[in-house]
Amino acid sequence: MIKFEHVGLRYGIGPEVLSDITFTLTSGSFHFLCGPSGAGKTSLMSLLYLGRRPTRGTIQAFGQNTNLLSRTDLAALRQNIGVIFQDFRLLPHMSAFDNVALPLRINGMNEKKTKAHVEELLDWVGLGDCMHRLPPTMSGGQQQRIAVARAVIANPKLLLADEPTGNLDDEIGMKLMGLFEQLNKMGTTIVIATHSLQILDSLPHSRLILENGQLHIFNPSTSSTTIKENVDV
Amino acid sequence: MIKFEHVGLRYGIGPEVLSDITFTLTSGSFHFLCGPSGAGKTSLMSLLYLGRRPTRGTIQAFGQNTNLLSRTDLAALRQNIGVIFQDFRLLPHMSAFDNVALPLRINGMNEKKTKAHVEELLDWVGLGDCMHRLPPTMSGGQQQRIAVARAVIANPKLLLADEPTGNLDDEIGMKLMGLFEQLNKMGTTIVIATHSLQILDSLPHSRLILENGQLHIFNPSTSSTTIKENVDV
Amino acid sequence: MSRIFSISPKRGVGYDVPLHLKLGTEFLVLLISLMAFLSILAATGIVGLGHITKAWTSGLENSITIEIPAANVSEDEVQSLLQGLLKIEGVQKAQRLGQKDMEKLLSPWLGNVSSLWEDLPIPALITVTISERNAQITSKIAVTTRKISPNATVDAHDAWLSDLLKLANGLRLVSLGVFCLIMLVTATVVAGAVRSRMAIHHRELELLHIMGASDSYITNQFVRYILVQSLKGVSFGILIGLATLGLLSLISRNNPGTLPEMTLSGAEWSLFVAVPLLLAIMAVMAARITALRVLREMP
Amino acid sequence: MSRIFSISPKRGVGYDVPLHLKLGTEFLVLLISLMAFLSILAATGIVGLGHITKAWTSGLENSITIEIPAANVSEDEVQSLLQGLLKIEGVQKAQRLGQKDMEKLLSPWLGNVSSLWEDLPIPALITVTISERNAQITSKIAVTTRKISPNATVDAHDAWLSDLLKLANGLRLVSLGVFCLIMLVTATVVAGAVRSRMAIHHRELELLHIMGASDSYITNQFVRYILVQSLKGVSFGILIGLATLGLLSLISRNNPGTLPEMTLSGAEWSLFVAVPLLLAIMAVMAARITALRVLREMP
Ligand SMILES: Nc1ncnc2c1ncn2[C@@H]1O[C@H](COP(=O)(O)OP(=O)(O)OP(=O)(O)O)[C@@H](O)[C@H]1O
Ligand SMILES: Nc1ncnc2c1ncn2[C@@H]1O[C@H](COP(=O)(O)OP(=O)(O)OP(=O)(O)O)[C@@H](O)[C@H]1O
Ligand SMILES: [Mg+2]
Ligand SMILES: [Mg+2]
Repeated sequence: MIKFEHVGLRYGIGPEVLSDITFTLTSGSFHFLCGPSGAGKTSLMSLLYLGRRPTRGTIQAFGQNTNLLSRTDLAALRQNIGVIFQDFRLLPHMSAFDNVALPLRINGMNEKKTKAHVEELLDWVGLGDCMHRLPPTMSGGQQQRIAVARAVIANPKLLLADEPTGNLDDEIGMKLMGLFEQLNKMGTTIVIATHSLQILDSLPHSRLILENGQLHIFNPSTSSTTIKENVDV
Repeated sequence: MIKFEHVGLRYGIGPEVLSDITFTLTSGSFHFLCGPSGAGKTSLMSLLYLGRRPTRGTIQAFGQNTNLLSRTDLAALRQNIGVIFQDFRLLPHMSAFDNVALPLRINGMNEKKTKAHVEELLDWVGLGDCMHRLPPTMSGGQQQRIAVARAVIANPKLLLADEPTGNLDDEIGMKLMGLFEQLNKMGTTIVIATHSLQILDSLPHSRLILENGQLHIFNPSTSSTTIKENVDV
Repeated sequence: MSRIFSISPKRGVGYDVPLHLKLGTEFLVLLISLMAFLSILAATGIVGLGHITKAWTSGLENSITIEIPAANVSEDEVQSLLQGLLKIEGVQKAQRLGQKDMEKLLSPWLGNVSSLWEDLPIPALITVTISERNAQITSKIAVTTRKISPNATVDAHDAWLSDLLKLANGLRLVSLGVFCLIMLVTATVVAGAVRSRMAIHHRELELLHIMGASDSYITNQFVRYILVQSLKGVSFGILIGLATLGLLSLISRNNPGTLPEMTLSGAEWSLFVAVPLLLAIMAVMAARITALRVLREMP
Repeated sequence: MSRIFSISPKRGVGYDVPLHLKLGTEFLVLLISLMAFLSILAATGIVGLGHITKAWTSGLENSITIEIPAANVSEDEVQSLLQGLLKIEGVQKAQRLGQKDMEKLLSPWLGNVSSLWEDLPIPALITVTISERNAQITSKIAVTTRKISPNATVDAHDAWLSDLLKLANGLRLVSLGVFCLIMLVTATVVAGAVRSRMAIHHRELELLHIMGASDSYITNQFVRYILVQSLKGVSFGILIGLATLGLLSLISRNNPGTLPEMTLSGAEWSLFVAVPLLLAIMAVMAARITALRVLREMP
């Protein structure tokens, strides 16, 4: 599904934030992305959602070399990826409804179907009665749930979440993890960046651990010791 | 230090988010503020930092009835309060240094002293070598640390933190809690909104629990059962 | 607090990027209306000037006047000259001006004194109409005239006619230059506006981009915004243009003679719509090209 | 991506609110320079008009001319009239115009033909200089004149002088009105600009407010911004004003007589600085008042 080959990333003339990263995300897999603050989790995410080009190496997405694709093809690929940003990135001048509807509108879905979809999902995340409010008038957790809804509304093949439970209490947090599990069972590939030990410990998915620009993989279901290897998953 | 008397808050014509809240924060105390998403933690915070007027009831701050104070006096009171916002609220067009220096500049401190103070603090939070970068070019955790530095730089008498560790890994998170403890020992009154059970369990401070617009108090050091009372701390 | 600064959440406006909330929109509209007004002025200038020169030169352009001084007029000479002229290829007509014509020509100078007519020494005037003005014909006419009637002078209207046409065409060229300049300035300003709006909203653009919005989806937002503002501006411009024209025609009616009369034909009235529309199209194209160019730099 | 839209982090600019990054700043500067230019025009209009009327009326305002028709001139009569006039309180001088003076007055009409002088029937002209023009003195002069020399006519210059002064003062009043209007428009536009900038940056303002920034701290940011833009605009305005004046004086030097000459004294040149400065002060005051008023609605 996604394949990184000797990928490196630096910002401007700074040092390499990610260096020589090689791994494969198989279709339908579920991964946690961990690492200390500033390790490059968000940066790796931005490479995954094709929001940035690596400074070296190649990224294969959905079977295609992204270095060789046209802009139009890249846009089409991106429509298969849902992203929950660390800082939400809701559009503050648009209601919760319009924020969530955005990916469907970009995909060109008709307005009636869009309305039904969006209302159902907002109900599910518990925001059915404030969907016409603007994000800045809502609580941190409510904003995060809008961000989640926006990421999953278009049924993405790859779902990326950057600290999706940082502002949620445990109950909603676990419910959200349940949603992710469910989406994963239905075939969505999922990568979640988190430092919540509670979440990490409760789910037996493989962990991508970033440290000093290197990616290590730890698979709790096959081995209980923290073996860090620099090989493909 | 801060005294709420029958305080209520509603947004526009909506329902009361906070209703009939009465409590006292004594000088030098340390509190956690908990409650489910959307319970009103951030709203209560905004009353505490005098960023909003309650729709009913009175708030006494630093021994003065805030309803009766002039604008200039209120501004002076606010200079004694440091706030870490849930969404950081860094000024994106200003470097990390300038963001942190802002409270000192508002207080009228001279530029030389400001520089020394700010550099010391940024070093302490581990951002000594990126203080001239703009917030949007920094990682979530780095931004949060800038927000923390900005809140504590002016030695506030009251420090309010809204989910200050949401984007930090455990190590830095615990270091931050250590800073808060230290400031508290030096006399700063502290209120921290959090859902991190790890933090709540590790520190024996009293908890303010918001639920359905009501405030309940739970004091783990005097009682291990979750007795919820609606009385003064 | 938020009440004071409240911004109502309307989907009706329908921009994913909050362009409509920005300052500078009024200025953009103002500028475009000014540009529309000026471009209308320039265009009507070009057309109107054409009319005026045509009125001045009509009948003169393809005619040559030959004058035989009063002292030398002999009826035979005039007749043989007419014969000679008509033989030249390209000459359509050669006619002596009759008494009536002469009276008409001279009356402004001499008053309507036809009684004095017979006492005056009147020169003979011959008007030659040619099919097309070119150096060959005029020189042939001059040669023939000199042969038959050596005292006659040939007035080909060459000098002043060409001067006049040069002036008029110069002015039209200037108008055209101004017109093009207006288009260019408008395009530049619109491009600048789009560029800076894109810089201000780059977070939103980036988001749309990451969500898989194609370049044309994003570009359309800016194109629509510029289109709406342009149409607004252009409408104002047309109104100001019409008002100015009305004022001018009112002045020229009340003070006849002070302003050259300029009447536009039905088709030419469409300039008042076509020119501003062209301007709006220029603006939209500039917006589109700029937006695409900026987007192309995104990964 | 971020490279394209990069905004360099300069503390040098020193606004806590990113005012300097906003669109519309150029437009504000443009508008203020236009306003500065217009206000300079209006102010020099007021002063220059004063000069022109003074030049027209100087020497006439405090003088009255008495004419004894040529047929009736007798030397005795003139002398007794002069005596009578000098007795009137408020009359400073009464003088018969000598031959030289008359020649000077008449030569434009008659040519320099002093040889013909003696043959011409010349009226006697007496110039009376009064200390102050008021109805009492003029009527006393009229009475005295009628008594001594019944055929003489008294020209107090009253009618046309007052008409001229009325016109000039009317024009000056209009200029003053325009001047005030400019100030008002500038203040309104600046207030609007400040208000919308505050709306756009309300998150930042709220933050500063919560940090304990006093109203004057925040207001000063806007005042400084408006001050800088105003000074920029006003400088342009002064330059345009000087260029216009230079052009006008060039034209009037090359075509003497077409434009009324308008020379400004040293002190009046300071208008070119004082008026735009006043404008800038108005702008800053408008910014200050608006900002304070908006801030007052914060909790
Ligand atoms: N500016 C506002 N205008 C209108 N309603 C608001 C505004 N801010 C918050 N609310 C509403 O008030 C309620 C409490 O919000 P608040 O932000 O205080 O919750 P919270 O406890 O901080 O939640 P979280 O843990 O998700 O941050 C929510 O229902 C929210 O929608
Ligand atoms: N736009 C940018 N320009 C320059 N440097 C950047 C930019 N974004 C991130 N960085 C730097 O790259 C490094 C990795 O940042 P990144 O945001 O990927 O970390 P992270 O693992 O997501 O951290 P956190 O857990 O704190 O969110 C940091 O040192 C950060 O300062
Ligand atoms: Mg991150
Ligand atoms: Mg909150």
